[in-house]
Amino acid sequence: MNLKDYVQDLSRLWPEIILSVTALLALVCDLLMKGKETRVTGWVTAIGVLFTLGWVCRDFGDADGTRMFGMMVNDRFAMFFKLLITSGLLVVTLLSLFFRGLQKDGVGEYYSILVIAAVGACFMVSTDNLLLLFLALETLSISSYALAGFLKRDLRSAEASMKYLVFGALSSGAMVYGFSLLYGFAGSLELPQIAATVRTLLHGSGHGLDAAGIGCAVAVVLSLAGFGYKVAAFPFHFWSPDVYEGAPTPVTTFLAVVSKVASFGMILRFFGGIPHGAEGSAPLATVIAAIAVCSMTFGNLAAMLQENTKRLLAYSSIAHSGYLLAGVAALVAPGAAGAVAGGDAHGHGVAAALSAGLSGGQAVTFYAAAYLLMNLGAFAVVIYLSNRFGAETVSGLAGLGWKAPIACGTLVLFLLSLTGIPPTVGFVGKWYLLQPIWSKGLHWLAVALVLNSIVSLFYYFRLARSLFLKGEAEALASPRKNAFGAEIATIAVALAVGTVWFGVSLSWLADLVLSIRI
Amino acid sequence: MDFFDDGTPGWYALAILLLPLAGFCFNAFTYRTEFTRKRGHIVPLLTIGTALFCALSIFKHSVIDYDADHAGGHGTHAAAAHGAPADGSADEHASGGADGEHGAARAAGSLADPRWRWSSKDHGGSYRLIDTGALRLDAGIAIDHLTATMLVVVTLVAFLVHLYSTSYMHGDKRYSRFFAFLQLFSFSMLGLILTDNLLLLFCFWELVGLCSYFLIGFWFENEDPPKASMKAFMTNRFGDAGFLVGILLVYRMFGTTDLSEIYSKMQAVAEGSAAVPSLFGWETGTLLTVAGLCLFMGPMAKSAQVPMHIWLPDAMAGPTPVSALIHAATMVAAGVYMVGRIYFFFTPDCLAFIAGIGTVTALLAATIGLVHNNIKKVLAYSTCSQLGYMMLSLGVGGYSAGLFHLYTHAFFKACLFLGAGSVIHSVHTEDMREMGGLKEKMPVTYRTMLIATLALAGVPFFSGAFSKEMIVEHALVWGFGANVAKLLPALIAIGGGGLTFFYMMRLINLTFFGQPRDHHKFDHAHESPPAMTIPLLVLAFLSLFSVGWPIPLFGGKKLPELLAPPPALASIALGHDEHHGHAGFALAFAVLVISCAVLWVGYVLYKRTYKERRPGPEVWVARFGGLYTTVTNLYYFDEFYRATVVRLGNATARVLAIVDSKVLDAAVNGVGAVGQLVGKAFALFDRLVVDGLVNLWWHLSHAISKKLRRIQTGNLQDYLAFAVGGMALVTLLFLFLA
Amino acid sequence: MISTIDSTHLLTWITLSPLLGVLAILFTPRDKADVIKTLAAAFTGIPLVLAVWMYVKFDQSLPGYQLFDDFAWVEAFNIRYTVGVDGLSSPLVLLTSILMFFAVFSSWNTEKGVKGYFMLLLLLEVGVNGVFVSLDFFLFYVYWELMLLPMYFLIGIWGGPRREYAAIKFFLYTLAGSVLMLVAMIAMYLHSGATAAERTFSLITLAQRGQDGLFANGPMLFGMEFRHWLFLFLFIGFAIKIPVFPFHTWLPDAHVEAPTAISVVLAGILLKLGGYGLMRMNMSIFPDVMWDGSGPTAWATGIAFLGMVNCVYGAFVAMAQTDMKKLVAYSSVAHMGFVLLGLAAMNQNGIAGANLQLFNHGTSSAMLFLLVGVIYDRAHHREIARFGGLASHLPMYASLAFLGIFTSLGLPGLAGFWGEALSLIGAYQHFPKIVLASTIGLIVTAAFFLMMIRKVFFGPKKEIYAGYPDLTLREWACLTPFGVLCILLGVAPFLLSDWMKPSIDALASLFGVKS
Amino acid sequence: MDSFSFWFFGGCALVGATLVALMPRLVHSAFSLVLALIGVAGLYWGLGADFLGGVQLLVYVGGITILFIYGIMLTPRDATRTKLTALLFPGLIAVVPVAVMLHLAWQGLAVAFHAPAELAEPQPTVDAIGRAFLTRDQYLIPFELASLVLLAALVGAVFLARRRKES
Amino acid sequence: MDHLAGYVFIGAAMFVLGVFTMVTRRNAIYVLMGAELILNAAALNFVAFARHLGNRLDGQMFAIFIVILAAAEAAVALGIVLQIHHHFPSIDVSKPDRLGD
Repeated sequence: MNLKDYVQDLSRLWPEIILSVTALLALVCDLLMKGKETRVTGWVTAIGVLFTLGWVCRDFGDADGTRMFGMMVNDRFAMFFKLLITSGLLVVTLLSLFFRGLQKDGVGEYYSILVIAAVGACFMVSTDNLLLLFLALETLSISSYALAGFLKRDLRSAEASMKYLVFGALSSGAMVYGFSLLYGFAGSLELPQIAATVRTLLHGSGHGLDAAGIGCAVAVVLSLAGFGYKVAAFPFHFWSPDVYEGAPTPVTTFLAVVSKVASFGMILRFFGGIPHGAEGSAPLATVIAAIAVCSMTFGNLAAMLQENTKRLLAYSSIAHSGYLLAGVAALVAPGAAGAVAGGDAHGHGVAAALSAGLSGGQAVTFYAAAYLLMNLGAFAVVIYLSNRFGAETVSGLAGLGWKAPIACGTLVLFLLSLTGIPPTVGFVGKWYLLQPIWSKGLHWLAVALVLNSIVSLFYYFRLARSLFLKGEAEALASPRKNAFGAEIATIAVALAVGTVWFGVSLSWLADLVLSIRI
Repeated sequence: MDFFDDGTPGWYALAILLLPLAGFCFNAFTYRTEFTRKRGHIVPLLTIGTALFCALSIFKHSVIDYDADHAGGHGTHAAAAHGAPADGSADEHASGGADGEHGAARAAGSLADPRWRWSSKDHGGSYRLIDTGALRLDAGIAIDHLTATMLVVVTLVAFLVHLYSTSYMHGDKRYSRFFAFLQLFSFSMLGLILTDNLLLLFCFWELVGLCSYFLIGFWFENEDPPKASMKAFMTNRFGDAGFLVGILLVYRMFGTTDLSEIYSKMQAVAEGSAAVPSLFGWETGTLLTVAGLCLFMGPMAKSAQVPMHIWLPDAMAGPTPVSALIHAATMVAAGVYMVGRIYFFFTPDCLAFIAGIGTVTALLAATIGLVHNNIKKVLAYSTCSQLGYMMLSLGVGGYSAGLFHLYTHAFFKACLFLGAGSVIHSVHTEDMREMGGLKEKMPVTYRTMLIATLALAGVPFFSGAFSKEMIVEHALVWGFGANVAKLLPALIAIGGGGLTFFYMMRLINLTFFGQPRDHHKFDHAHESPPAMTIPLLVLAFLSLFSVGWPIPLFGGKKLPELLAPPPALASIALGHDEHHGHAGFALAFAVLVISCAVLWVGYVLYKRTYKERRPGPEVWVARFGGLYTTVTNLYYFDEFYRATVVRLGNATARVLAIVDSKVLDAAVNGVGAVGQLVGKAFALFDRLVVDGLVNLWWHLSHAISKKLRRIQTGNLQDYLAFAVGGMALVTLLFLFLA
Repeated sequence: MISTIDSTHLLTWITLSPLLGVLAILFTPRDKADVIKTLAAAFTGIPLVLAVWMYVKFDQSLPGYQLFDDFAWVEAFNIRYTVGVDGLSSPLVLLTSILMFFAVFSSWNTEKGVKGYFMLLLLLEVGVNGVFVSLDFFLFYVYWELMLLPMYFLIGIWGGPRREYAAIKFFLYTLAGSVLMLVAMIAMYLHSGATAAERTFSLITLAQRGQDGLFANGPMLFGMEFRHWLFLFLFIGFAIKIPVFPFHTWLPDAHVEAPTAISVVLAGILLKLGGYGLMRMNMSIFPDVMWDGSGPTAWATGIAFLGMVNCVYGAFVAMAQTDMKKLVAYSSVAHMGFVLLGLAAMNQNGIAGANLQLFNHGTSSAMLFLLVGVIYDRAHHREIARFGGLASHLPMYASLAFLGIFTSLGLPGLAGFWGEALSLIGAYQHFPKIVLASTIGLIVTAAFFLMMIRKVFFGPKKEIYAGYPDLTLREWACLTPFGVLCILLGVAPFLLSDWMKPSIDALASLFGVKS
Repeated sequence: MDSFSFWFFGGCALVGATLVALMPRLVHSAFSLVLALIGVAGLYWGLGADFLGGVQLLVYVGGITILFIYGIMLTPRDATRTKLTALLFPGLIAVVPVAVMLHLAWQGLAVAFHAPAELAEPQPTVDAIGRAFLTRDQYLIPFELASLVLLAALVGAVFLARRRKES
Repeated sequence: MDHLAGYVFIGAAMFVLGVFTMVTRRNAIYVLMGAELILNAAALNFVAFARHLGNRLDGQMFAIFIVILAAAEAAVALGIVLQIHHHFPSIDVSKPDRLGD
């Protein structure tokens, strides 16, 4: 037993450690405050998270792909996702601070569970072992069940948490059963080995799948049930609208953004080993693409008539899972990354000398970042509007754009970004996604994706329409006092600046993402 | 550049063109000033007067002086004109006199245009409008005898009409605007004459149409003028569309729209050294004919040839000076002018068509003229009829005859219109049934109109007689030896003379002779002021001794002889160049006799009907009731359009019922109604189908959305079941792929 | 490839200076409406002045692009900020700058949400000018999409009664087109080189490689050639903007509901983007899709046919309209048909005609919409049937209206004629039958415009319109420049065509035309 | 492991699980669950997972089941009765596809599972597991993370179950 | 391979029965018990595979963590069920349907 190794590994684990300590501090702090000054706990948490964030940034460059503790990888990918998770967590923490519903009791519990969930998320994206992956995922899930039910006075919150729990129990049960099968197939819990097995068995070249392939496919499907549940992909999304609507809005934000982004990190970890050179799994890609298309179509269509803003964003996030899964499909599809469509068959020696273009994994990574920014922003404004005006339905927003032009203006920007229109980060994300999708020859998927973004425009801009196009007369009564309007608006503006900044000045972001190997 | 050198027509031509434009601009931009409002005529009179002077100078320079110097130089030189040396004097220019219709060119054995021609481009005088690389559009001025003569006619009539209008339009609230439009019209018309490019000709062609539009609709507060103006513009637009297609064809064949280039290209085709690129797999002959017919669509509308003549009578809703200038003397004659300008281009088939159209127009319009009671409309139909004569003449090969008739007609018809204007100005009605007996009260008007009438009817020694007889001669030469049908134009041309005499005498009779039928109006009648009578006198004088015929005033030549036809390149190209016999003296004499006889018949008929009233007109009407109705209803042309297009069942019955109330509006309404109908149908299509599909997609996605939401039941165990089912489906997909 | 960088960064200034205006207005208090308006005028004036300067600086004798500005944007994907203009784009930049400047003046009476209005207007100008100057597809696309949002709000907030519908319809249609363009862009990028380093978004390089047949050897996708898919996607993107039947139904709604200045911008500039895009992308990059070496392909014929349909269909539908603005809107559909016809002709005449039509329609339709706005301000309705005799009440107004209308219906001597005539002449070379059918459109166009004149301006006076003041000074100031342009470009079309000629020759040379 | 214990414990597990699913009364089901869990624990032993078997008994039978019984006490008696027939149809719809899936999986495993030729006798695992939990490159991190999960679960459960302070 | 098929069959049967329970039984406690069955099925699989892969420890460890997580989940679940019981005076999982379209 080498102490030096311990110390070295531990030193790479500082973000998680700090977060865990923050979780405990939050509990302690709440106890010390005796339930009085509840916001102190929030600030303590926020400072802890900020500290973590700083640490992640500090260590970002040091990530060299070494393994630590036998089942974790310290690579840029993990670091990038930790960055996303912690920054998302920071915003969620701040939003929780300013959220009207979470001002009374259980604040210490709330923050500590929230942070523990984030710890789970951090582990989730940095492990390459099935066991730790499952454990981290359950950490996130179980914490989230509790978080969803945190508004004890609100029966919708209770309902949300129950639905989340039961659905989660089934899905993660199925997933872990699938894991057990994969263990059987691969004889290992190491993700690279599992991926290699899946690649071999699901190769599907020419003569279809053999019995082993089909068995493996079932295992993958069962695992996909768990992943799909986590990212709310069709047909495992059913919990999400209800939970998003019922849970406290900051928790919804956490679920929709942090949890989902982390889950995609996990999915990339899981499937990232499947492509190998120009190899991959065509059937798996098709299945994931089908799930992706169903998700985006379903999400977008179902969102069209939603009245409740949170519900609308829930469906929107289902659709976005679809987009991201499309990138995953491109990741696992066979064909060299960045290859020209059908280039092998034709002149120009296209196939011969291929430098690595953008891979599906990088695209998803980037889109996750974009998604984080714009969705956090959207939820921030939703919280703002609900805090200040009590508006939670689309029609309830009527005319508010004129009362709160800055916040609502940023909301429009986020919606623009969600639709994928430049000059926002959402557009860049779409553009990143489409590259590998097209270059892997999934042309129909690319078209489906862009057509879906048209449909999405309709409901996104129902919000914008309600805010700005409806008359001022319909606006609600005067805004509430003490609604933390300025604070939340500041957050929203900051996120908006980020949304535009990364939408325009994409050079270093592009370099950053390209430096991530997945 | 020697364009502006002394001794060339360049300066003058430019002045002619730009002065009226300047006048227009002046009037338009100083619209609000007191001066323009009250004395809006001064600048226009000055400009048009100067233009007249310039036109006369050009005429003198290029026609009289030139031909005097080159009296003997028939057909000896030719294309040298285009390579004129820098001093630009006309001396170097060659002239082909006309000794017969195609004689000169053939005698020279060359296909080059033997006629004198001055082109500004040879002197660096061109204005590059646009150059796309494939199409270079240089606006230049080309003057030949045809142009020079036409310039004089147009500026002269325009000047007189300007002068006349100072009195006629006096007190109108848009007095200055009237002159502005007159100026704009003069500019456009002169540009049309001067330009050397087919596309630019088309531009000016449309511009004169625009001016006509505004001038017809000058009194737009009233009900009729707006409708009439629109009808005029739309009818012309139809013709112009054809014209434009013709230009497209020409451009496609020759790659240019410059008239002299087209000429030389045609020349190459005629010589067999070049071929016309084929289209739709047509042969050259067909192609040329089709192109010619398309081009002729323009003149057909502009010169009010059947069946596109319907707009001209309606156009009388405009002020009378306008009718005189635009709808009698100049613009409507532009069609004839244009046919003359590109005469070399027309194939024999095409010319036959032109002759046919001209013939029909000449006859139909004359018969309508017989029965109409509105003084201006009678004149309008008469104009139609005479334009028919001109077309007929051009069609049968009577190039110089047709154009000569254009000039003579311009003067006497302008005189008639101005006279009619004078009458209307005096009695404030256009209905001849309310006139009568004005002879004493308006002596100048009466006498000048009588002279013009005689000229129009072609009574010997009046100008019309000369031109008409030439037409008849050509028609006879054309018809002889061919089948009987080809003689029809000649017969109708002869017979038409009688009709003309009859209806014109009827007009004079109803207006000036007999007892006043409306005493109130009669009492107020008075002779017009000098500003109106002087133009009448001038024009009457010109009708009397129409431009000096038959005296060889112009460099030893008579006027028609100046208008030598170009070689019929199209015919030559197609090998159709049959040489028509010359109209010898015997023929000319025979024609004279026959014409006089016909006139006599016409006069006798008139006398029996109106003077001696045995039988009176009522009896004629009774005897030929059906015919009369047909004619009074203008041969149902308007109704035909309406009936065919709106498909209103039994046309005749229907028409008889509506006839009086809505005659004016019929055609436009008809064509318009179809347009509207189609428009509405398309709009409906737009809304229901195109938009509908979009909306359908919309509703569909909404419906799907609604259905999709159903699965979000809110029941947890449903969700669980769905998720399990989803897993099964995904597995199924895998199996399917396997 | 890019030889000389313009050291003054002129095009960048033209494009981005309104953005400074946006910022300036952003920090102006909401209640200082006059200051805001003045700022807007100033910051649309700057690009105008600069655009005039660009006109002076532009060497009209050279083909190809000039006044480059170029630096790396995203090196990983070879995305560059490259701007430059040639004879096709620079006139449109000038047009945009002119129209935007006057759009500010014509919306001087705006009272609702002044701040937002002018900010969006300025933002719109950035987008439009950006599209015209971009020489990098990515940049092009960014600017292309940048126009959507301002337009959506400008129609949606300041528009007429059905503004919400019109706004979202506009947005959806345009987005539908542009996402297909996005797919095409990515496909082209990926196909443009074997390695990441070779791939490019540069329109110059793409055009070069496209002309060398790069896209001809793509794979078959769903039974159609790769390049055909790309062509189709791009075409649909631009067709929606033009708009081409059957993608045109957003146009009447958007035009009718938009406030006057926005209709002006819509008709005057936004429609031009489609035609411009067709030249810049479809024709330059995929000449072999339209031209098979000896004659037009079925694609070109199809485009010409659509052009004909636009002409005829648009005109007929316009004829059935009872609302003045809608009539003018549909007339735009008809007019843009000539652009398609001209482009499908692929020869010097046709392309020149299309380009002239683009510019001239910009001025004439802008004028017509301004005119409709003028009367709407007074009468508060636009029903053709309810007007009458306006020529007596408002003689000045009527005169300018006649000028606009006759320009629009293509009267020779006015600007509108040259575009139509040259398009037809050009198209006649390849598609005589289609051109024949299009002439119906010419006639019907005249018919509906004259009908409008007759019903609105002619006829007896109506008392209700008696008290209406004639044009105000501001309206004069807005209308006169366009009137002058209509006449000037009618009698001197070479001002434009010479400017464009080298570029047009270069484009036409791709289709077997030797210059 | 001998066949008897496999069949015995396997039978316990199967019967227990079946009864859990089908018993109309909640209490009966809960005790059936205990039976099933004990069966599984027995199977673990048979598979050489002695420590795991103990954990199974302790945590499940001792802990979780108690929790459930506590939950059962919350519910009114009559609400716990369910007609079995009502469950069958929807149940079968859900179960049959899953069963087919698992069948397919098994068929695949039968091909792809690579067992060593000779299975060694299982060794006691307590010591190994203990070490593994605390070894850096083995299960240290999951072990630590598990503590966090439990903490979160504890805190969450307490918070949710706790009576509200003020009413 | 020594009963592996048997273990896997038992596991599969428990999984199916667990799913059956979760989908059909409306009482929350039943549903949770179904979840436990599923987890046990997976754990059993792991242990069986571990054994037949050659007495591997990793499968067993996985099973141990499954048990741990099952316990944690059950604790939170009970808390939530109490909440549900409080708000909807029953623990029927189909009762709470306020949320949904």
